[in-house]
Amino acid sequence: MGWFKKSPWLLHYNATSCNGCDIEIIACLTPLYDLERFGIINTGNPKHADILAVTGSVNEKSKQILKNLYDQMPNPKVVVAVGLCAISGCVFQDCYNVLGGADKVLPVDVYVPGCSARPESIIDGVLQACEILEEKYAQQKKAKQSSPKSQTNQRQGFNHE
Amino acid sequence: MNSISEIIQSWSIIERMLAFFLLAPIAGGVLAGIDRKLSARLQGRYGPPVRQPFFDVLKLFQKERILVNKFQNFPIVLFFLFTVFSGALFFSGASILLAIFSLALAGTFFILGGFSVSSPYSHLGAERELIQMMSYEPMVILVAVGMYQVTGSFTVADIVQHQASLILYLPGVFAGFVYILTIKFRKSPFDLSMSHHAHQELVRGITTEFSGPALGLIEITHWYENVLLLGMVYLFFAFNPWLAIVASLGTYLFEIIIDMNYARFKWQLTFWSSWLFTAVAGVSNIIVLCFLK
Amino acid sequence: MSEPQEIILIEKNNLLGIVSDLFAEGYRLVQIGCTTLQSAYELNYSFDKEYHFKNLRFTVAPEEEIQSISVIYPNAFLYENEIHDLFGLTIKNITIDYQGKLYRTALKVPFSIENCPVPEPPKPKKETPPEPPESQKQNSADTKPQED
Amino acid sequence: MAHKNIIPFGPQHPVLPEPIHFDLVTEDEKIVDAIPSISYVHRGLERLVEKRDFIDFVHIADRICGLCSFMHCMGYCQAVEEVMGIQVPERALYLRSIWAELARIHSHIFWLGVSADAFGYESLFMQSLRLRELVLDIIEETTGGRVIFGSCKVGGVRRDIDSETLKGLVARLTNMKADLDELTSVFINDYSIQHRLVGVGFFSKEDAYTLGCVGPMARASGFALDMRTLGYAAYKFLEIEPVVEYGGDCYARCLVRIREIFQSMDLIRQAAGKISEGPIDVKVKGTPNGEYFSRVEQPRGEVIHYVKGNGSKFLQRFRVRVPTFTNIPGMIKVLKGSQVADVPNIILTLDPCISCTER
Repeated sequence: MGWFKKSPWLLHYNATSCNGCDIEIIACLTPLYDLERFGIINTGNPKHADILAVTGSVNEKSKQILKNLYDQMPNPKVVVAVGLCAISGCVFQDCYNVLGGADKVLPVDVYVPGCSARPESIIDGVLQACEILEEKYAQQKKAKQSSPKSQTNQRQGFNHE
Repeated sequence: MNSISEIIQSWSIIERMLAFFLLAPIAGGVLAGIDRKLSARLQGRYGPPVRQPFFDVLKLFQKERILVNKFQNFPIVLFFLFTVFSGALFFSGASILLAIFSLALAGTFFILGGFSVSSPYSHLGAERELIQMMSYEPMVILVAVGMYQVTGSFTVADIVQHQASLILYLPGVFAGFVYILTIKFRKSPFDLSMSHHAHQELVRGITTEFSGPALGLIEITHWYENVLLLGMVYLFFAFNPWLAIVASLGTYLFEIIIDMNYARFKWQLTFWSSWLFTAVAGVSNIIVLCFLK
Repeated sequence: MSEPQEIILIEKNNLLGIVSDLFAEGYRLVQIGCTTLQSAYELNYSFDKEYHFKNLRFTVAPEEEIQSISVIYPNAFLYENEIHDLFGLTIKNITIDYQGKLYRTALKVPFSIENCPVPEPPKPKKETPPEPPESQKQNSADTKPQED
Repeated sequence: MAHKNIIPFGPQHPVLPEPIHFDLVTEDEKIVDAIPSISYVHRGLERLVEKRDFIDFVHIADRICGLCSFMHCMGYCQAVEEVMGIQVPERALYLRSIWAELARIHSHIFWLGVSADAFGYESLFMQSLRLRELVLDIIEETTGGRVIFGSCKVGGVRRDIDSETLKGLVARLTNMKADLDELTSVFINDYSIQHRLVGVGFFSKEDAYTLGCVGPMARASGFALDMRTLGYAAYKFLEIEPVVEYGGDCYARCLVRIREIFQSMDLIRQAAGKISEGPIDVKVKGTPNGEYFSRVEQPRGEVIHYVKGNGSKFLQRFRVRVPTFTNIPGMIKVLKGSQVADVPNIILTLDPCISCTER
């Protein structure tokens, strides 16, 4: 059994969000919502994180940053797109510098709707991400048993800055 | 209680070391869990379950291992081994000086681990950890010196057996020790190099580049370290085992409350204040003892 | 009720002189803005002194060079770099010159005349507001970010 | 040890919720130089005026920034109204001022929390954000949104606050005052906070003026610059005195914000007392033709919305110049010569709002 469900650590990155979703993620950590009761810590460090919460759509410059952050996170990992901008670009999808939702760059596992996403739905999304984390761990274990080399193969594109 | 201590005394050194090796992480983990729960309650939150630190560490051992360089995990393993070794020495009743020095060696390996990776945050964290070590190490040695002055022995077994109440002879040393314990427990205001709360200027300080199992190992090592340090608090009250346990836990509680009530100091203030406190409380206490004896 | 808008039309070559006069009078630089016109760019330099709002305005052709005022007002460098990156205007002697690296956009110089054509003003008699001209619609298709 | 080292600060950093990047050139812990780089949030929303008509664009103006969303919306609406010559009913002006001040309170309390987090005072962060939820409750009850209000439109406001709710709102803010007093007294009196803030990031009045600083950054240096004294919205009916401190350091900026929270509460009380019955919006006819620079005081300082219309329903140009953009040169100046430990404090006392800055 994996322990990921009990202790998912969160990394938050603001791709091109308007802050609305960011401050709601911060509000999730505070007394009224208190994400830590589920064991969730907001780590500021990709190397410690299990869940990447992306707010805002992706633009030309944040694309690379997001990829780097995702690459630096150890497996298994889950991406949660928080807010409409991270899903599709919201009202900004016609802008010249907006590529679209976070799924243009990363494999997004959970989409949290709302503009801005409400803390309740963010908590719900993160807890769903925990389930996916467990599944991914189980798959990874299976893959590892069948071919022990697979894990190292996954890391080939890894670059650290 | 007396029967328990008799049982412990009847054990051989190997048995005592083994008991420490097995029981200390459990105690340390529970203490860390209480710390997190209590902190949350003091902040008006519900907080994670007390078992949370165990979940965290178990999860970390299931994570993928990412190495930045081959040397990276080697100092961390040594850090773990030497911390366990010094704790085992201490709880098996060997020399307190040996335990203190081997703990300092363990700390040095931790710093080496921080320097072995290339992240500037890790380097800054390691530099700050060095400064912290320079801040607290004199006081730790003064604890051993003060205990020797009262009991006439450096061995932990003799200090525990000593009938006099150490705290009455060494109030200044105890106060100084509690002061530097804040640094050792990595609590605010002295969580300069690495904090359990991520929100700080150095990201995660020394542990920035460590992930998965290595981070889990660091976490467990801290549990061992905390138990060892609380064991040293125990020695001050060893004349009454019940009081001593209450005092150790009380000290831990006190550190949590301090943690809640201070902003992080800068390294300059950390350094000068701890040396000043060591000089005023620790050294003067020892000098007074010299005249009394 | 509304704040008076004082707009002074100046010559491009007199910019530095007028700005240094304003600096001597104790005005602070509020903003530098740029607007794309049909075939030129309109630059607005806004200043303020004790809530007295003053605008300098002049137009430049796309290939013309502008003198930087960042030697007089050090905080102008960000505005000038922005205008260089977004409008493609050349500004000389910026104290901190990012060389076009301040904004990295999917579309180079998104506000330039080619990329951001200005619609013709509608005929005043028309009751219903007109649709944006065909050229703009075409443009919106062009401006879609490219996938890589 | 004193070799130069470059520390990349941001775009992803735990103390910064937003992506701004600094290359900090350091010697040990001392910062020799700081080079900012922005545009991690650049979306190019100014050009959306081509695709959304001037009434629809209000929704985008609302989403320029999450923390000062209402004020962006208000600034944009004001500019369009001035261009079109629309007389907004008085009740709508009062309601705008009340919401603007609520937004200011919530933004400033959020700032208190985040800066407490930056200097490692976690319990204070939690307590600040606990108090902020009370303000958010009021906002949610009156507008329906927590951070994006969506209650302002060209020609007035979308929703009315009835007089009972308005009374209750003032009473709740008054009740909150005691808690807030307790919270802010910690910021003002605590020794360890003073150690982190006093004398850090000093900024003289001359520097603030020549570098074009606005908002709390300027007011903390003794430079009384508050756009609310221009008397837009309902501020012309209210008594308002800019909050000024003379310290010029991070501590003074903190004090300015604390005093502004209480000032905003007072303004809401005044507005609730003076508000009169009447319509909340007027019908918008025609299309904007002309230009206007509208200046509004945000929590972070003066914001300028420039609107230029040419008679079609699509605006020709919309430009917004936000306070953070003009405060960045000041921030670079202060960062030079400071300690690495002070960097989060200095950046946060500026209260950077990057999503506005890069639009």
